Amino acid sequence: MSEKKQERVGVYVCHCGTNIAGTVDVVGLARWAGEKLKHLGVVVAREYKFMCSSLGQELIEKDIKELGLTRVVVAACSPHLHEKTFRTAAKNAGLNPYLVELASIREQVSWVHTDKAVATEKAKAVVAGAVSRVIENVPLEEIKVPINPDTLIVGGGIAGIQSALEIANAGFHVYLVEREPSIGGHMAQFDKTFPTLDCSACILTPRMVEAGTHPNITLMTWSEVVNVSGYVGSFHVTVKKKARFVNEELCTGCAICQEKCPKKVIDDVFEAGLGYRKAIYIPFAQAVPKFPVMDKENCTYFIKGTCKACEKFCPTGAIDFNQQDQYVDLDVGNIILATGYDLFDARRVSNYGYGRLPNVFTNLEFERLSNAAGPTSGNIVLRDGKTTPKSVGIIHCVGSRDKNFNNYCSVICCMQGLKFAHLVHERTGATVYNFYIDMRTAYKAYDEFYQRVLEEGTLFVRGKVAEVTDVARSEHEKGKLIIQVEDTLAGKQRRIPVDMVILSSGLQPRHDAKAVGKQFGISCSTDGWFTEKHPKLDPVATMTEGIYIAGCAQGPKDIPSSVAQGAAASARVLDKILQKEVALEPIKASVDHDKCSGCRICNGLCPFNAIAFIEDDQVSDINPALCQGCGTCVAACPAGAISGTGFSDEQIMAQIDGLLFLNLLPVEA
Amino acid sequence: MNKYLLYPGCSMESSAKAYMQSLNAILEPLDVQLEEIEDWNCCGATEYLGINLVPAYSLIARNLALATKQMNGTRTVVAPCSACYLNLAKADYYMRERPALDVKVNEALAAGGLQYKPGTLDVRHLIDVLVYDVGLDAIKEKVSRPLTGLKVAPYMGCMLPRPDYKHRWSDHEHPTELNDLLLALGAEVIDYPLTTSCCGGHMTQIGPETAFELIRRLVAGADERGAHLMATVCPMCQLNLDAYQGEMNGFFGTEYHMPVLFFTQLMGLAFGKDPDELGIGLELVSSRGALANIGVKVTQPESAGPRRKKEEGLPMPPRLNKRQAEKEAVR
Amino acid sequence: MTENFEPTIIGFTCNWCSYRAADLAGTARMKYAPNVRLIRLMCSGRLDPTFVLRALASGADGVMITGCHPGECHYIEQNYKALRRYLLLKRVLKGMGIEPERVKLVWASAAEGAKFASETTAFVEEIRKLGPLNWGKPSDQLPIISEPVQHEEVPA
Amino acid sequence: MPQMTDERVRAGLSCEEDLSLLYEVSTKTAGVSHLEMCIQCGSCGGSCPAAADMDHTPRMLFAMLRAGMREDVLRSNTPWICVSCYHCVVRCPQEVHITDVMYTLKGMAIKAKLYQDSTAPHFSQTFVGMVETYGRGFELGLASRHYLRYFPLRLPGMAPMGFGMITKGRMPLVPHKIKHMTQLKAILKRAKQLELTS
Repeated sequence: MSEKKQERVGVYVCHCGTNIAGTVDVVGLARWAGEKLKHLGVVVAREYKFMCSSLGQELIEKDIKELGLTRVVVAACSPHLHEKTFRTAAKNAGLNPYLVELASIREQVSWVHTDKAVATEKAKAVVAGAVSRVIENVPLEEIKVPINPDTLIVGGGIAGIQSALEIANAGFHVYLVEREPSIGGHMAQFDKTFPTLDCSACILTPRMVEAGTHPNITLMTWSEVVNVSGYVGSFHVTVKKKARFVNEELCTGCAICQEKCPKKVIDDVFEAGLGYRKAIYIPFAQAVPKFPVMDKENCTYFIKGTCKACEKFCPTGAIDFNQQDQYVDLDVGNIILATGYDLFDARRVSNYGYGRLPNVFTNLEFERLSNAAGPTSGNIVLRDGKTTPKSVGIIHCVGSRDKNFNNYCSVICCMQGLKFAHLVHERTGATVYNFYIDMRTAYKAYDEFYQRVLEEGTLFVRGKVAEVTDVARSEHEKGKLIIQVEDTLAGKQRRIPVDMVILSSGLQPRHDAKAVGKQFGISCSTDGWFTEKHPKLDPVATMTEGIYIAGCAQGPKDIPSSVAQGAAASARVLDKILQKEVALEPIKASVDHDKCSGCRICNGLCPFNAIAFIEDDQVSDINPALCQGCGTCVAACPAGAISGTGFSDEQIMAQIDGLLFLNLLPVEA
Repeated sequence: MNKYLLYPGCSMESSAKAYMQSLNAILEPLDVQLEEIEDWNCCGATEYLGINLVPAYSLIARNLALATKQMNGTRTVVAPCSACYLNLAKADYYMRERPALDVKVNEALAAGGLQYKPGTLDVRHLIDVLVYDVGLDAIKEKVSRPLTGLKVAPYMGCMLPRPDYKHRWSDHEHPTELNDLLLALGAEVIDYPLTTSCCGGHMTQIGPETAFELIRRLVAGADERGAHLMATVCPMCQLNLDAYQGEMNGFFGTEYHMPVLFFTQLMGLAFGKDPDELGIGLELVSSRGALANIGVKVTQPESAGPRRKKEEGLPMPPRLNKRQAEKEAVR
Repeated sequence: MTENFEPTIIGFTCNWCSYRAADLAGTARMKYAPNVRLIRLMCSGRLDPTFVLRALASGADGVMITGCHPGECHYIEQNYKALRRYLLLKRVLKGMGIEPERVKLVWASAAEGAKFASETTAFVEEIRKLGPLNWGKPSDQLPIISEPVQHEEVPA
Repeated sequence: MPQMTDERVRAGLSCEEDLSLLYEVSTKTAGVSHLEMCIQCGSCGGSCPAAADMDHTPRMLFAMLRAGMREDVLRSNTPWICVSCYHCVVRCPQEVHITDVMYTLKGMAIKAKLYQDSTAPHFSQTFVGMVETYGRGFELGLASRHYLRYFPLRLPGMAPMGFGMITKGRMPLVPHKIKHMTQLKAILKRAKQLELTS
């Protein structure tokens, strides 16, 4: 232990009303610390009703000034609650805030134990641990890095568009990168939006146009981010602009090429596989930008070497078969990921027959089916393309809330099911059944919509559908799809014949979400959604400074929430931009070059690529701005050359000794 | 040469001896060697489990324990009976999932001087090894008398594709293994959505009315879809559908005549074997009429392909093979 | 004698998951055995095996290492490194003649206060059964992991 | 042991009274039953090919287990109607080992002498009897004993079938006995003394 340092430590025990004092003998604890921990340098130990109150803080500040404390230990609640409070107090009193330690004797002692004697003993150990640790603390300064005012937004769905507009309108530049030929995302495919049933396109397209024409927004569609380096304030990003084979300078978006193209292809992106497009195509009428793209795999010219119909008919000569992919380098200060979701593949639930039974549709297929701009111009018909269904069954939770597939609730399906029910009623007058496990309509005006659909006469069956089959057991089942389900409220198995089945396929993370996360240095939950910094208090930030998430990339959510998150993420970015520079927690690792043997073991360990090997000196070095302070390299360095501020070996070893200090003491009666 | 340990199961020597005969007949051409487990005992079917847990699993485990003694060159036990296959696989699986069970069962085995470490053996069903080890191509090669024109309803039954602890099958509800095999034999496989519906299991013995209805669904389904006969992979299924079909007809006043053969018998026929050698004729619902179709040159049969791929109308997504999907799955 | 033996256990927690799980157990007033004293690390990946040895050497009877579930690490994948070191550490301990069971790895997300509490109580009981730590002589046979590891397998 | 109950116990939290039956059934089931995870979605009752003949759907049975309605559960014919087709098992979103729970309930019902007048228990026991005497199944013995006792009227209807089976040699008249019957007996004797606990 290190008395030699002659630190002057103050220990402050909080009663937290009776929260702590109820189970821990706080007075005794303070007295004990004052006497038994003298040798560690404790010069004063006090207890007080509420340390976090202004009076409590003043008490500490006063001691720092008058008793010349060089270290402070506050035995109170979890550091996650009040560490900042007491650090600020120390700062005000002129003591470096990182020389303050919190000993959690509420969450870890008084609230989880009952026996007062035992609890007090444990509290002593915890305090002793904190005291011996704080002595090893060193003064730290926050690290400041400048912020590049430009922002990269990945994903041009409604969340990404919203983020882009917020930042652009605030007067800062945005690069909006979208994988598909047009922005708009899933929302552009929908017909109506719940609960107000206003037309999706009507509310979305104005935003798309605004984003497409905004002076502060550089739109990069048919593009993907291929490389990311740097750190908050100064990221370097490489974007691949895939060849469109259309010269955007010359193209007017007249769509003649699309019209003349002889090659018809099933469109399984925008039309959800329910309709067709050409080999050169504009995904949909209101696409932004309006330029078409050529689908190389299906283009007759690229396959056979002849055709070029598009080129012949293009009035401006914009078709360019020799166009190559371009790589564009961008420098940005912040990044927002709004990469959205993939739809669960309903074929995996084989007992629902999607892919086997023609008249089983997915929710996205139905969106296109009911969309006036869709393949059937809004006519709700069976797979044969003409027959109107007389009865329709809507099945909820397909691939959601199911350990065999996705364990979580996809959030939107209940409301979507209600919306579908309404549309089917309105357009076909068919009988509609909704099969649900639980109706989840918790949001403004959502349950009212449920009521409305009930009024319209939709039939609700509480039960997870067991199977959809075309095997009739009786005459009235012949030629129908039979939905077999236990009506759990009636307690009976029912077989309900319908003409059409709609599966509410769940939302799931993008197939490449993990790879994207790794590329941007953020993590995914076990389900595969991007992990937010704090599930409640910091839902759009990530563990990586300068990288934010919005929309379904963070988890299933509806349009209002996606828009709100898009805006929220922008607010966080703007806050960073306006600060012009950012302060980073000084919990970092650093390499002592003299000790470093250049073994490079640490190089591969860092998930943030913060460790680089300096060939000239044959040593490894850590970029403090990239380092997130996890300390893995510190633990791994065989030469002990890497040390981590805030959590150094010395501090932790000292804390271990402190925690076990009691065991070394002679047992008292 | 593929070598396996064989757990025949009781019915293979009695009600399903046609299965055994036909199996023996196709081993040689397929270059498969089966070594019967010495002195194996009954797996308890679905009955023992319902009486007393530990004895039930000890009964099963004795066979596994015995098998481990013969593991020269192979650790795979093949069971031609779905119920046996499931029981053996289940014991192995649960003894691992539930250490408490492992301990108790081994304690019991010890009384007989035996022991079994879960995971030692790989329990698989006959059709599994034929399709995935021997392979459809190898089988195709051996076909000398394609079953052209024979309309077969592929019936997999319950206990084969479910619960499927080891994810061996292409699907739980609509597996393709039997279809593919029958197609390889040149048969015309009808679309048979009931392929994994239940045959009634032991209900034929204890709750006939329940069983008859299940049998009716299966037979009617095959009949309506124009099948000449049903192909099965399980003695219990065969027994229920074949032996009780008459009684079922009596019960409902129907007149179905749906022969039920083991897939091995059809393989034998395709390999040019003599029907008697394959135990054909042992079935109670005669397959004579159905088999008359074989060899008879019929005009190009109208495709039994599922009605999904319509030219006009709206396009459909392609079918999905879970086994493939799982391999390619990112997560 | 194990009746009145109260083991002392050092627990290493990750700042983002298990420490918050401990906080949650607190705010939910879940009761668990008082024998564990926690040390907060930024990440289970920070855990230097020597910390564990130091703890055992200075009087701890057991050490509990806790971190985010695999795939949920806030530093992306560092908890896997913790897992590897944990496995290695168990072999070393065995070699040193210490029961490897004295060290336990527990995944606990910030939401799993109940799990944290129950795992803690359970571990204390396991250590109580083992009795106080007395440093035996190194076992002569090659150190190996005695029991199969139940955790998610380590990615290559 | 079911995870949640398990944790409650370990964490020293109160374990509600009405969980005890659920807990008992869980413990007596071969694998990890996940019974406590049931969300009452009904995919089991919907899947069951024999649901029509059951007095309670499996789902309802599980609700009754939670409610601690021991008698009603063990009197239910549901476990005896179960055909072990495992449709419910693969479709259950909570991975409840439904079929195995049914086996457990059969066993409990027999012990508690609460099962209904179903012939199933007798069939099972006759079957088990055969196996314990010969080590192999003996269909003729089984069939004759069982039918004579329960379905004498069925015999005429079955005569052709029985006749066919026998003449075609598919129903041997003498049972096949395994060599080491003593060994099997010893194993089963020991096994019967072992109950599955915790």
